[in-house]
This record gives sequence, structure tokens and C-alpha cells, in this order.
Amino acid sequence: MTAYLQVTDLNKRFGGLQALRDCSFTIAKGRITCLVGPNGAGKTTIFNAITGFLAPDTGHVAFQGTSLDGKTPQQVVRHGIARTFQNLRLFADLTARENVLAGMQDHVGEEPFAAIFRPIHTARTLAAKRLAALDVLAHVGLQDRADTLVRNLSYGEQKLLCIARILATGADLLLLDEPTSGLSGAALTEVMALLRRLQSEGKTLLVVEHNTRVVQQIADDVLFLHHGHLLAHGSPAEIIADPKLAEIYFGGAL
Amino acid sequence: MDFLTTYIALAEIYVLLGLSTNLLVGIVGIFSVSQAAVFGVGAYLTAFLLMHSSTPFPLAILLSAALCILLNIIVTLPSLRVSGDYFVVTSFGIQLLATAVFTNWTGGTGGANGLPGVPAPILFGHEFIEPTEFMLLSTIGMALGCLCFWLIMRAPFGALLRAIREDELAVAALGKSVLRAKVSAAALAGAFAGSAGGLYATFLSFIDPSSFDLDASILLLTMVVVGGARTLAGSVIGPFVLLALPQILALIDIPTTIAAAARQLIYGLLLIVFMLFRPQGLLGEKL
Amino acid sequence: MLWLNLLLNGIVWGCALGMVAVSFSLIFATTRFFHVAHAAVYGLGGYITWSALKHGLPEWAALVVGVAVCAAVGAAIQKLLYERLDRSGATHLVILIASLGLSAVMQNGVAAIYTSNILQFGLPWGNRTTTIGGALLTNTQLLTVVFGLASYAGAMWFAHRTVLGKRMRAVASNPFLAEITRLQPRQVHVAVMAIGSAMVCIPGVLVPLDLGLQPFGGVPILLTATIAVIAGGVGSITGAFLLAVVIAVLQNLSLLIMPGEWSIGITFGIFVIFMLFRPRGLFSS
Amino acid sequence: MRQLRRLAFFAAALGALASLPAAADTIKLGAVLPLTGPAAVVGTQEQRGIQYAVDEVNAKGGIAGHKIEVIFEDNQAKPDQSVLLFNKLVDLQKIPAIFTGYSGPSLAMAPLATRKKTLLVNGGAQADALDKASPYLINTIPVLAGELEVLATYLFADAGKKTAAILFENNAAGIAGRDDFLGSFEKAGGKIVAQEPVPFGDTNYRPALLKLAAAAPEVLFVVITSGTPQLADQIRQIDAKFMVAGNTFFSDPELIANPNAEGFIHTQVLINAPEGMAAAFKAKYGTEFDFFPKQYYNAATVVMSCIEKLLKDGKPITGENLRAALFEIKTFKGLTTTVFNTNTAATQINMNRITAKADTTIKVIPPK
Repeated sequence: MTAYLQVTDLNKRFGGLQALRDCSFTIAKGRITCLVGPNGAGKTTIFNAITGFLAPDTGHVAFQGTSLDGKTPQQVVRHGIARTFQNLRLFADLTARENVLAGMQDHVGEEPFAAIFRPIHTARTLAAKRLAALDVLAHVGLQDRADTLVRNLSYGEQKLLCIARILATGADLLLLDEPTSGLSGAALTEVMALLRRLQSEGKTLLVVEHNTRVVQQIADDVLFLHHGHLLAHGSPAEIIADPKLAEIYFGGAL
Repeated sequence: MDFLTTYIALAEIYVLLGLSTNLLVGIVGIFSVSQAAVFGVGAYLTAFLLMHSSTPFPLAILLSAALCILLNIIVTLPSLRVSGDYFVVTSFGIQLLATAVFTNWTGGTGGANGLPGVPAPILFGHEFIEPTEFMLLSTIGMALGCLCFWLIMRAPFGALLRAIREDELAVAALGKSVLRAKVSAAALAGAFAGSAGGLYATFLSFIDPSSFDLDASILLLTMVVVGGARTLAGSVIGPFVLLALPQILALIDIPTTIAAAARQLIYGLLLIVFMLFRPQGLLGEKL
Repeated sequence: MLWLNLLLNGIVWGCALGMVAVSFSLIFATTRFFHVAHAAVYGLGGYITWSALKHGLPEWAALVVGVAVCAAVGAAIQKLLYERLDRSGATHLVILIASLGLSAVMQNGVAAIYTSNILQFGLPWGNRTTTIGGALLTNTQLLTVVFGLASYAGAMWFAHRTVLGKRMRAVASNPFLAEITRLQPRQVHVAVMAIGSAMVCIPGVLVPLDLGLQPFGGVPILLTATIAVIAGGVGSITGAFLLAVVIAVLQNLSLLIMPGEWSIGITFGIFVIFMLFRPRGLFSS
Repeated sequence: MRQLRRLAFFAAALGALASLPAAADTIKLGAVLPLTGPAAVVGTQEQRGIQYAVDEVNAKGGIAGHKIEVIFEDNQAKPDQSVLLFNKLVDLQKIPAIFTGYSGPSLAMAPLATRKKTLLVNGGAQADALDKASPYLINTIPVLAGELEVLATYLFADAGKKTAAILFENNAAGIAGRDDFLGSFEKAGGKIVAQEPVPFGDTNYRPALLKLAAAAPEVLFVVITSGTPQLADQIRQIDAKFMVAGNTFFSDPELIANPNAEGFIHTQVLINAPEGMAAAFKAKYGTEFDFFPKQYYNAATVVMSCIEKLLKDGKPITGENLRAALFEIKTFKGLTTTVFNTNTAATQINMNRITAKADTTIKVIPPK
């Protein structure tokens, strides 16, 4: 049986820095996989390589048996993979609802021809999509903030909106870059509950996560990355129990 | 009142150009200083077709718009590779190149002499020669332009363009083609500029390179900024205000020999004060 | 020896252009404002120096007066206009329009006072010629080369050897970091505007000494200089100066193979294509 | 609501223009000239010429008791502004005659002049296209063709020059000059060995001069509107072996006073200021009574003579009547004798040589 997402022998070099070195792993459908490792381990580089933002020097990425090599970011989204960014990259001058709408695919009137020559059809479908966007927002608990400008949302709300925005793309595999960083208390619990809920709805999640408590609570599998190389692959308990990995993980920081 | 109608007709043509500039600079964030060059190509093509062939006026306008769509896509494409300040100056190079062609390609543009005797528009057998009649055409042109602008801005395309201005990478991550959207916007801006060019040439009946130089491009930017970037209302009010301003300044009584320079000086002062106290323009969003 | 004459002529003109480019480069790299009123400061320098001469000052003193006035005007523009705009969060487009307004004020002010006629300095020594490598160069042209090279060397020394110059480069490379450290970018901006404006006064005097004073004469020169600054790579003084010379030499030598009306167009055409292949300029970091 | 109020403000301001009171006995004329921007170097000189002529007449009590007022409008040499300003003057002020300069703006206004029967008076631009642009466009200065025919014939036949090079300003005036000279000189039997343009307003002629000198012409023909003293300096610098010939633009006091212009020859559309007039002009404006102010002084005199005739005949002062009066009077004796057989004046043309900082006439060609 082919793996849901298969990453094989990725290598990427930036000048003198080997960002990824023979990096291989697979991800199983319907599971939450956490990608951990110290800063600069290459976690975001892997995201960039999978989603087409970065061409690896060598290596392959395949999704549900289809090769993603050489695909552009927008083609990758069409295949059903969407990502968030560590620094959010929300559209700050748009409302929450408009951000979600921007994530939705196959809009009528997303090019000038239909917008100008089929205005009524455009307006009708847009009205429907606006309602659908409200549903997506409700899914992450932001339905009351739909028409608020993003710049006026709290940080926690912005984090939730990032997830809502990629949910709107309809992707099945969600790549979340540090969805809980900078959150605490209720906001943190809320995001963790959301991730669980998404899993129960059939989504597969690959999450870059620093917080070991979060990893323990949500991860089914853990990938441990160091210097661009996959050091270990296992359950959260196994990874955390390994003293060598703990040394690498906390060694630099302490 | 030919003065008033001439003023309105000219302002309406500039509204079309304002929409073109606003779409690129205000909405998508492509800082182009070569819109007057595209405008010029539209004007010269219409003039050429009407003077040297039996092309009917509406077809000439359409052909000008079509050529300018193509041209504007080409001159905007560097923005995909060259970013920020570097693109501004590249676009500036394009403008100077265009001026050189307008001034020296005597066979096509009449060169520095310009092209006199561009025929007035004929539509349904009627010649629109008096400013009052022509104003009808330019009003229709402006109304169509505004309608298009309004329709795209309320459609998902408008939202996409605004999103691109904020973060191209995030747009790509959501499965949208930034290239396609930018090319579409450039095409639309080209169509506005091209048809404005056609109207301009037939209205004045004389064109020369001085209407399509760097000054003209900068005037368009000024119109957009003073009117208000990013909004339809801003693109409409900007040209009307800036074309009226010299006429209003002419009311100030100054000794004759320095009057013109003094009025230009006041114009400059007004721009400065305006930018200090109302940088978002009369009817605009903050840029 | 047409080509040699054209080459020398190009180098001389390139030095004049280079001074404008280097001065604009200092300002642009640090502030990132499209300070189009720089052309008006250039013009002002010439007219002030001309006035000082007509009031009986010796040449060197008149130039000192011009340079001092330009420096003061430059600092004032930064302090009173750009800094205020920047504080209110104005975009570069808004600053550009304000700068255009300022140009209109300064150039038309000059035109109202001095008329639009072409004024001559009328210094006989300026037109005396010396033979160099088979070509005749005037004293003004020789002086332009000397001042051009000195300005370039001075700018390099300033940027790399002085404390203020180092602060300037730090502000240029990372304005945000400069803000939170103690580099005080706003002070640096004022200083750089004063220095750049003082510097542009020199070609502002030398070029009109040769070619006559015109209120709007600075605009075409600044346009070409801006292209040199960008094509050279923002922040690179060497790039700005070198490209200015290259552009001037190319425009001159192009006459060997084509009629002069196309030389400007071809130069800008080459520039546009060049930018597509090196989108961040020649000497980009 | 605020938008409406703003619009209302502008409408009111524009409306206010219409209702400016006019003194009952004042006759208003218009002028649409480039008064700011790069072209102002010529436009403001033209303005001073008109103003000087009008002030002179008004100081003597006006024309039959009527003061003359000229409303100057600044078109920055742009055609669209010219059309707008033309309509403004004709519509709001009922102006019967408008002075214009520069061929582009004049050509842009010409069709309007025909439709509105408003006299357009051009005293400076000499492009051939102006000759037949409109029955209402009157050129008080001959188009270049006639003048340059005189020059070309003189150079070939009298001065014995067989090869020539051309340095021209890259605008309508310069291009017309090049074409006319080229035609006439080759017709006379000479050969044009090189031609180079310079951008308007650019006084760095060196690259073009170097290239032209390399073609080793016997004579260099120059047609540039301003910056001739700088040209003389730069020609001297390259140690040129050729003769330098120009058209009437060489009648610039600053050029004539320049020692480097020694030996330049040029045609001159004859125009002479009486003793003291040039000095009075300079005292008033601080600038020389140059070629362009003289031409526009003359143009203003022509128009005012027509007004005088209409007043005497008791006819209303309209563009149509002014035009009729012009052809009735036909010969005007202002600063020079100006004859109108067609829309374009014929005047005496002199061949001059600049020697010892003075302009000396070497040949006289009377008006046709």
C-alpha cells in the first residue's frame, strides 16, 4: 500500500548550509503527525519543499501515489495539500470572512471577464460563498468576528483564522506551521481541541510544534528532525523518553 | 459652454486613465510610472487607423484597447521579476523609451511634429465634433470604465487583487495564480488606457509626444493620490480636481510676468500641504 | 579620432552625472525616498552661486555659499517635510508626490526670480582649452573630472571611514534594527540629506558653468542619474558612479553607429533589458 | 454628502470664472503660451514682447480711448491644455484674437479657430504645417521654407559651399528647419553630408558637433531656438574648420556679443527696434529685447492696427472682422514691414554676418 504522503531523500543546500539531508519519511492518512526538532532543523524547509515553494536539490515528494515534484504552490493546493505560515501571512486589511473567501477555490468572477460580463451570476454565487465562508468560520469559532478586519483580531483569533483559511481550500492534508506558538490558556486549549476535531472529521495533519506538552496531547506520530536529517520517527512517548533526543532538543537551548 | 464641456470631456478621459493607474498602483500595488506611454500608444493607433484607413471609429477604439492590453501586459511583466523600487525605475525607463519612440518614429507618430487632423469620431453616421457632442461619448466611456471597475472590485477578483497587494506568497499558498491575476489586471488597465487614448486623439484632433511623456505619467499618479488611491470615487474626483486647479489658481491676481510661475509654485505648495494633512486623498483609503 | 573625442566627452559628462548619481545614491539608499526635488536642489545650487558671483564674491567663495545653502535646504527638506510625512506613516507614493510639489515650488520660485532665460556665468577662464590625447577640453570640463573623482573618493571615504558614514550604512541596511538600537536614524537622515544636497551643488554649478543655467535643467540629469543609481545597485556608491560614466560614454559612443535621436531611447532600452536579467542592479549585495 | 459639497465648490469656482466683470471700454485679447516648464524659456520672452507692445499703446491712452488687455494663459506647451484654454478665452471672455506660439499647441487650436472664427496669431513658430492649418491662423513671421531657401542659395551660390551638415533641435521647429534646408540646399546643387538632432533645452551639443565635424562639411547649418551662445563656445572648442550658418534664431544679442560667434552667418527675418526701445525694454524686464519679444511685439502691433481700423470703421471687434481688416490693410509697418498676401506674412529677409561682436547685413532680400 502506498503511503498517504511520501517524502524521499530530500536534499537542499543554501550556500554553505545543508538545510535538508537525505530526509525521508511517510505520513499516514487520518493521523496527526508532529514535526519537532531544534530551531534551524529544517522543519519549515520541509514544508516549503512539500508545498512547492522551494525546489529541493534532489529527492521526491508524492501524495496519494502522485508525484508532486516540480509542482507550483497553487498546483499543490489543487492536489489537496494546504499550509499555514509561522508568521501567519493573513491579509490584514481584509475582513476575516474575506480571508476565508480568499482560501476558497473555483470562484466565479475571480477573473475580470466573468466579473464584468456575468455580473449577476457572479453576485449570486458570491452571496452563496459568503454564507459558506461563515460556516467555515463557525467551525473554528470565529462566526461572530466574520466582518472584522484582521488587523483588529486578537492574536489567538488570527491563529484560528489561519486554519480556517486553509480549511476553506478544501484540502485533506493540512500542514500547520506552529499553530500554537505564542498562545496560552484558553486560546491554546481551543486550538488543540480544533486540531482533534479536524482529525475526527477525516483530515490529516502535519504540525510543526515546539511545545512538548502539546505534542504529547495531540500527536499520533512524531518526526524528529536535526540538521535537516530525520533522526527518529515514533510515538510521542518513545521520542520523549529517548534521552539522546532530549539532549539535542534542549541542549542548545539550555 | 464649450469651456465647461471641454473641461468635462478631458477630465472624463483622464478618469479612464485614473482608473487604469489606480488599478495597477493602488489596487495591485504595481508602481507603474509608464501609464502615459500606454495611453500614447492607444492615441497614436486610433489616429493612425482613422487617418490612413477606413476603419470605423468604434473598431479603431477596440483595436487600440486590444493593442494596449497586450502592451500593458508586456510592460507590467517585469514587476514579476523586478520588485519594489527597482521596478519603479524600470518602468520609468520604459516611459523614457516610449517617449523616444513617439518623438523619433516619424513614419508612425509624426515624430516631434505630432499628428494634426485626426478626424472626429463618427458614430451612427453622426460626427461628434463639438465638445458638447463629444462629451456624450466621453461620458459613456467613463461610465463604462467606472462600471467595469466597480464590478470587478465587488467580485472575487477585486478581493484577490487586494490580497495580492498584501501578500503574494500567501495568495499562492491558497492555490491562486498570482501571475494570472496580475496579467488580468494589467490587461484591464491597458484596455482603459488604450480606449482613453483613442478618445483623446479624436477629441483634440492633434496629438504630439508632449501629452504622453513622463510628466503625464506623473500627473496621473498625482490625480490618483489626490483623488484617493484604491477607490472608484477617488479615481473620478482626482482628474476633475487637478484639471480645475490651474483654472482656479488663474483667478489669483499676480503681476503678469511672474504670474504663471507663481501659480505653479502655489500648485506645488498645495500638493505638499495636501500630502501632509490628507495623505489618503480626498476620497481614498489610506495607502 | 571621432571615437576618442566621443569617449573623452562621455567620461567628462559621466563625471558630472556621477556626482549627481552618488549624491542621490547616498540619500536614496539611506531614506528610500524618491527625492525628486533633488533636481531642484541641483538647480538652486547653480543659481545661488551665480548670484553670489554677481555680488562680487570670488569663485571659490561663491561655490562655498552655494554648497552651504544647498546643505541647509537639504536638511530643512528632511526635517520639515519628509520626517513629518514619514512619522505620519506616509507611503513612498505620497512622499513622491510631496517631493514633486516641492520641486514645483523651488523650480518655479527660481523661474519667477531669475526668469526662464538661459543665464551664463560668463567666466572667460571656463572656456579656455587644453589639448589632452588629441582632444580639446575646456577648463570647466577638466574641473568636472577632478571634482567628479574627488566627490566619488569623498563619498567612499565618508561612507566607510567616518562614524556618521557607518551609521548611515547601518541605517540603510536595516532601518528597523537601527530604530531599536541607538543609531538614531532620523538624525542620520537629516545629516545624509545635508551631505547629499551639498554634494549635488557642485555639478549644479559646474554643468551650468559650461552649458548655462536653466530653472528646469536638473530634471533630465536627475532622471539619468537615478537610472545609474538603480542599475548600479542601491547602496553601492561605486555602482552609481561607474554606471553614470558607462551610461554617458554609451550615449556618446552610440553616435558612431546610429543617429543621435535614438541614443537616449536605446540607452533606456538597454537599461530595461538589463534590469530583467539583473533585477537588483550590478553591485547588489 | 461631503462629496457633493466638494463638487459644488468646484462648480461654483468654475462658474465664478464666467462672471468676471470686464471694464466697458477695455478690449480684451488672449495669449496661450508656455509660461512655465522647460518651454517657458521661449514662451515668457514672447509674453514680454506682447505685454510691452500693449503697455506702450495703453500709455498713450489706448486705441481710440479703448485700453487693451491681454489675458495670458499658460499651456506648458501641451496641446490638451491649449484646447481647454482656447475655449476658456473664447467662451468666457469672448476673446476675438489669441496669440499663440509653438507649432504643436497652434496646430491643436487651429481647427477650433476655424469653427469659432477666432483669430489665432502666431508670431514665433515657423513650421510649414502652420501655413495652411486654418484660415484663421495668421503667422506674422514667415514659415521657415522661404527663409531657408534664401540661406541655402546664398551658401551654395554666393559663398561657394558644396557640402553641408545640419544640427537641428528635435522639435517641430527644428525638424521643419532641417527638411526645408535639406530640400533647398540639394535643389541648389549642394550635398548634405550629415545631420544630427539635439533634444530641446539641452545645451550640450558636443557629441552631435563632434560627429558632424567628423563628416568634414564645408558649412554647418544650425536651427535651434535657444542656447546659441553655448553652441558658439562648443564649436570654438572643437576648433572647427567649417563655416557656421544659422537662421533668424541667431539674431540673439548674447550670441552676437560672444567672441566665439565671430564669422557666423545667418538669415534674419528683418526686425529692428528703434533707438532706445531695446534699452527701455531691458530696463523694464531685465532681459534683452531678443528675437522672440521683437516678433511678438510686432504681432501685437499688427493685431492692434486691425483693431484700430475696425474701431474707425465702426465695426464690432470679432475674429472674422479682424481677419478681414488684416487683409484689407495688408501691409503693416511695425518693427518691420509685414505683408499679408496669404495667412503667412512676407517680410524682408537679410543675410547677416557676425563680425566683431556686431551683426552686419551683407545682403538684402525684399518681401515677395
